[in-house]
Amino acid sequence: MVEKHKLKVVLLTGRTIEQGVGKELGKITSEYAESVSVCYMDPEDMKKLDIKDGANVQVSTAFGSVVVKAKKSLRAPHPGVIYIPYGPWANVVVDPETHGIGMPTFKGVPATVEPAPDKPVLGLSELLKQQFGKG
Amino acid sequence: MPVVKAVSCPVCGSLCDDIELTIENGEVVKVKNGCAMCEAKFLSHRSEHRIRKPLIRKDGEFVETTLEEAIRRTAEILAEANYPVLYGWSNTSCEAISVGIELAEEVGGVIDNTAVVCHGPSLLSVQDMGIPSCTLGQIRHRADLIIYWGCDPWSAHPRHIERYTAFAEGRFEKSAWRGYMAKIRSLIGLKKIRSAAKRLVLKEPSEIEARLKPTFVPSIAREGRKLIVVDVRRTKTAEMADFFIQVEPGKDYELLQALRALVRDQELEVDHVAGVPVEYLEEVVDAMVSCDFGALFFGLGLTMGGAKLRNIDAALSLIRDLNMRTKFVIMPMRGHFNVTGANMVFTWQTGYPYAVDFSLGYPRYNPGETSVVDVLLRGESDAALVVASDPVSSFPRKAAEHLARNPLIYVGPHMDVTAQVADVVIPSAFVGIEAPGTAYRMDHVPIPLKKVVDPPEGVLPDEEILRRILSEVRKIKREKTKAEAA
Amino acid sequence: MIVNLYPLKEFKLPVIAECINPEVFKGKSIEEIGRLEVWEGNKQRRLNELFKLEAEEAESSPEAPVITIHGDVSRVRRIGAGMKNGEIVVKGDAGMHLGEEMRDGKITVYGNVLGWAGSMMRGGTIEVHGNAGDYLGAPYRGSTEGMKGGKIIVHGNVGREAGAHMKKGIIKIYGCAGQFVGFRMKGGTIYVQKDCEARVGACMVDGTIIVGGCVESVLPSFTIEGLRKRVKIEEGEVVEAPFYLFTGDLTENGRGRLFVAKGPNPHLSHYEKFL
Amino acid sequence: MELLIRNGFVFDPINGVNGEKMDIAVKDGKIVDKVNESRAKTIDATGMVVMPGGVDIHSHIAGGKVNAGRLLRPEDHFKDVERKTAVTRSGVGYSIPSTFTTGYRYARMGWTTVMDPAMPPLEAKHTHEELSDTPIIDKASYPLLGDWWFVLEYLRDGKIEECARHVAWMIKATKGYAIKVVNPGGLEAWGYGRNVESLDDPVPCFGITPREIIRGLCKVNKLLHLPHTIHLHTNNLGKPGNYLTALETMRCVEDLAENGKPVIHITHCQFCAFKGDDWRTFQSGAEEIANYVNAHSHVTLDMGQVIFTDTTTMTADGPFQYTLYTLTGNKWTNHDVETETSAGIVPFHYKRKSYVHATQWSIGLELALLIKDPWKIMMTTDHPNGGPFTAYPRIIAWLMSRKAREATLRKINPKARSRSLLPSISRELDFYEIAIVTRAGQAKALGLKNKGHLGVGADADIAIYNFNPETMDPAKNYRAVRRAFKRAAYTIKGGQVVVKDGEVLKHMDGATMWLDVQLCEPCEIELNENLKRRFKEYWTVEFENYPVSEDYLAVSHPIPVKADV
Repeated sequence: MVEKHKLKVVLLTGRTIEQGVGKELGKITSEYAESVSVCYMDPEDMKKLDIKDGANVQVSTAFGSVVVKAKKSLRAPHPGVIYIPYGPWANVVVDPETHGIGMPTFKGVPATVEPAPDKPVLGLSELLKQQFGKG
Repeated sequence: MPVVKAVSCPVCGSLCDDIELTIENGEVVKVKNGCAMCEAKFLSHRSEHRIRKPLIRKDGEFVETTLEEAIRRTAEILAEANYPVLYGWSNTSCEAISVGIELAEEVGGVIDNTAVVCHGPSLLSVQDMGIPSCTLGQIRHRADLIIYWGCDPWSAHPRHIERYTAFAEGRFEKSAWRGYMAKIRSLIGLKKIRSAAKRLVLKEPSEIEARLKPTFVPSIAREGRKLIVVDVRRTKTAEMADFFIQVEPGKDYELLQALRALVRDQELEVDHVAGVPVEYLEEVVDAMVSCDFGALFFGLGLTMGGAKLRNIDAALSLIRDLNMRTKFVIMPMRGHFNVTGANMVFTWQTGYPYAVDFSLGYPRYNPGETSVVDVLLRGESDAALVVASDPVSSFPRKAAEHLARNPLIYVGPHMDVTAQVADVVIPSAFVGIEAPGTAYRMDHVPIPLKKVVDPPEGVLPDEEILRRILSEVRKIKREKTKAEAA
Repeated sequence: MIVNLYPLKEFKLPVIAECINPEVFKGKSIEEIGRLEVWEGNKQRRLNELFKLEAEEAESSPEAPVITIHGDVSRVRRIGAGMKNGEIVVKGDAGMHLGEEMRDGKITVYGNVLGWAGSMMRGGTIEVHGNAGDYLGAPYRGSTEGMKGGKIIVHGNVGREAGAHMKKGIIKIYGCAGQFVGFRMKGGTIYVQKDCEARVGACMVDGTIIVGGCVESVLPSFTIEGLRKRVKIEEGEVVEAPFYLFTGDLTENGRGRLFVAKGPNPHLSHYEKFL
Repeated sequence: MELLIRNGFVFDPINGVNGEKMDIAVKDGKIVDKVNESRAKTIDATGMVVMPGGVDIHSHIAGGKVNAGRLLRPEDHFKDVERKTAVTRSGVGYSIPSTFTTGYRYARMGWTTVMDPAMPPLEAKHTHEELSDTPIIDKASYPLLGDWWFVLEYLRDGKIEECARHVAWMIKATKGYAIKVVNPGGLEAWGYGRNVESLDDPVPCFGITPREIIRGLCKVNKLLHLPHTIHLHTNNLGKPGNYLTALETMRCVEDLAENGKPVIHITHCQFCAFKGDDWRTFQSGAEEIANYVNAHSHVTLDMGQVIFTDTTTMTADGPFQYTLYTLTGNKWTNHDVETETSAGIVPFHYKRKSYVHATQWSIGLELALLIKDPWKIMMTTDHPNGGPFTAYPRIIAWLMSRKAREATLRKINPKARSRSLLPSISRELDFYEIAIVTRAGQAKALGLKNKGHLGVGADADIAIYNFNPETMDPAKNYRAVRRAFKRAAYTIKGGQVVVKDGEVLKHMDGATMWLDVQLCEPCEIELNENLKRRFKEYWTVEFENYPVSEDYLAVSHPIPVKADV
């Protein structure tokens, strides 16, 4: 599974209580950005990549690539599964295909994770500028 | 200090209506009975991130403008559009949604609500199967078996368990809270005994385990309400459960169909389904068919991946099957506080719960074709009005891109992500804090929302803003007809 | 008569044009055809505002006109919807609901076609040389009235739920198929020459599904019945290969037949112990 | 605004007017003696039938259950659409039309007052939101009270007056119009997936029987002086042999009648007039029911006529709907409401060739024709249970024309045809009787003083149909009857012309009527304290969030009622 410090995983996105609180406080608060620009990982997977809690990682799928902070999952064990809270960061990498029902594939997207010590986690407005050229 | 009681919380689909707010100088200063999200929401109306003045993008930058100008611009964009999208609606009142539908009809647009990216697939399957369900009080009074599947109420609906299910006090079923506390205590005790045994007796660990086990009967055999959680991760809710089934990501459909076969007393020709041993499943099925009243709640874990809508098809079929044996109900855990209301108003006015296309002058519905994400992905729309929602933070990038590329109007209280890439931004009052209205709880019970404080000066409720846009659109259309006639 | 349609522009908005139907064109002059109503977004237009129309007399004059569309009409929906005779040829991609509720006649697409092609079809033939979208031959939302007859041939891949609720007729897919092929089908035949995503035949009650390639998995609610040396798809088309025969779906007390080629599916060999 | 309708054949049974050629004058939304002929707008109704606007005593048009039905059935809507016009909103049909379309379609047929018969109290706001979005027609709704825990407990304890006070509070809180009882006791039992099977079957956990509930609520109804009787959907509905339950139900309140006035309304009676032990031996029990009703005066009925079509069944009778689902395997929605009631929805196709369905069709018409006094039986389809209300013109034709009945009889299941009583019934209703079964009788049973007639002071709700009874015989020209009732020549609502030649001219709000039940004063506070105490135990919403405020009614029309308690 590990090839040059790159791990093949299944990406899930979803709700966390921190994201829930963050979105109610306001989307331009730092609480919100910090709550959703993260990626929860199984501790064993983090060991495989040799990264620590809070390290920057690059998550890539067939649809895009984004840098977020890796966080040790409290909901482990779930080896091979990573979890990014709903938000603009997750949206870069989810699968837009709706299979004719209107619902994109937000959960269960094949992805890779690799350490990205040199790449920054973009702030919200930088991310919007990068993705949409607006904001 | 005035205290307002019985306030409904405009956050999640549980719509707790027992919140007590303390108001001081026209501001909410204290929130009682609410969860963390509730507190954050009620305190956020004073946030510095509020939008206070309408904004229009000029040469790529926002400039402040008057409400009249912002509404005029909005109306022009919508009246000129050949295929506009009107999206959002789940965080506002039914009264505002009603005006939104009239506006969509007037401009011949596609109107869609956030169900499309949460429980839209559930609605599609309900349209195939129907849904045996009930109000939450029925579960509180009667359910002796509660299943949460692909949802984590502890994080997303924090008071759901205490108000409506396992830890609620009902007429025929009592709260399982005490049993749960006893379990926690015994687990802590068990840990202590274990470490003490290790230190003092120095026996083989397996021997200690063997001695300890018999006193801790598998809790699924225990009397009273039982809680089963099915999820891909061991969530907080899963930790409270009597029985936790960790399903392989994307394999819920197989698990549900296997349960159905077992409920029908059929044998399976496999040992494991979705990573779960079939013997475990048999135990779970026993608990299901032997309960007096079971309730299955499901979340986005079932709708957003894998078999998507057909996960729900299987879940609904499972409940149909179970009703041949006992009483069983099922309910989606609706996210936004009024997404159910949006579905309701859409349905009574147009016949369909979401993804309604008015471009031919009458309601048409076919998610996949008329749903907003697909319309955006195919690049068909030429303008968008977003009300009470934040699609740029919830849609896949490619869909959000098309929104941002075309004229985009945002109506809402906060400088949301969508607002930041919009062309016209109209600030609105917080529904349920600064404006009254009606919202529907996840079980379709309508709950009134209160106005407890005034909105900032000059900021109107969504309903009023939409009315003004609608009348401006009609004015523009009249002007145009006149000009054409002349 | 042959009527040639040339799109006048690259369509950005959805176009609803169920008037593109030999039955409707029949007996009309090219001017009259040009005046037929279509919708582009929320504006009503005439067919000749969107297409250049040309008529040519065919050598042998068939009863109903032949309509040929030259170019990309992937935004144009409901082409040939409800058609009862005649022929439509699309030289390019076609939009959603192609040949919906079609009763007879023929539609050929030399490109891809989007979702709901042949939805609720009763008869006639649709042949697609490229890929087809989701819900091929499937019913409208909430309805259980699937395909009741006719034939659909797709030479490329298809999306999800091909042949859902099918009662009669045949669907042949010479590429790969997405999830839920033959979902809740009650009769008829579906053939997938190549690979199939998971949940083939879910909740099927009757009918036949034949998969020549690899299936991701067979649902636990199917039971193995035996091995077959060959399977007949339709008159004159037989696939020679050992096939596992499963029946299901048990959850619906179904007796649908699911043939899965043995060769490409070694992961199913554990079923052989039940034979 | 003044209006003069000239020279029509007027059928106004409440005032004894039977087809006389006369003028009807309207001023400020009311019928008046005369108007200034030079100022008034004139409608020439020469050669046309003039009747009061239609009244429907039982039609599921709004609320949670109806909307769940709409949501359930996109395939019911997508081929029956209404395009937006300069004056009207768009919408869809067929069996469960969207709200705007519901209002327009009723108005097009000349109906102006419709009662929604099943409102779960907890979800009353929903019903009212939809009613307010149903244009043109006036309407009201009946709260479901037969399985409400308060009612079960008070009646069990013999506290009729306490019960009456709480029912009064509930009617006001829900802005309701009458006491609706559905499968009494059965809905509470359905909470655990069970049912009750006879009038004396005890309700699990409550120690009360259906008989006690029915009698108790009849007494409550009298104590409160409500304008309508209790509105009852019987136990065992939809089961072979249930005509006996229906007869027993009617008998069980015989002694409560006073002065020959009705005390009970048995709704959609067709569904509880089944004879036989099972579906094979199933047959009509209409004759027995009709004989009983002909001999007694304390009962009114409505038909619940079946139409051969694909429709959507929906009732508060959860266990019945479950049975229907197990019979058909169709989609099934169930919605139990805590402390109060339940609901179920199953799509259903009535087929001509089915013995049972064809017999059901026959039963409805047999009831209407065998019951001699038209004031006792009202025309309904229990919309959409027997079929959509848009089928009324066809039912009118069957009632008026033996020829129309025979035309349909020829096409139905032969066994059903041979057993049907219809061939032996020669009765053909005339326009006077049709006016009774479609408006006057319904208004009278509902106690609506200003509806269902054209006397001075009545609401100016008028329907004009293009059929000349002088030159045409409806029994022979039943197709013309159908056409006339399908598209009214004029519908006048509150003095305004809203429909002309079957086209809607105006989108306007209709009123929502509700009973402002006034109790003897001191008990109100006591009542509230009592309710508050039990609220947290029984419901999952707060006491003050429960009642429907008047803001929910687009046009609120309270009707004061003075109670005896």
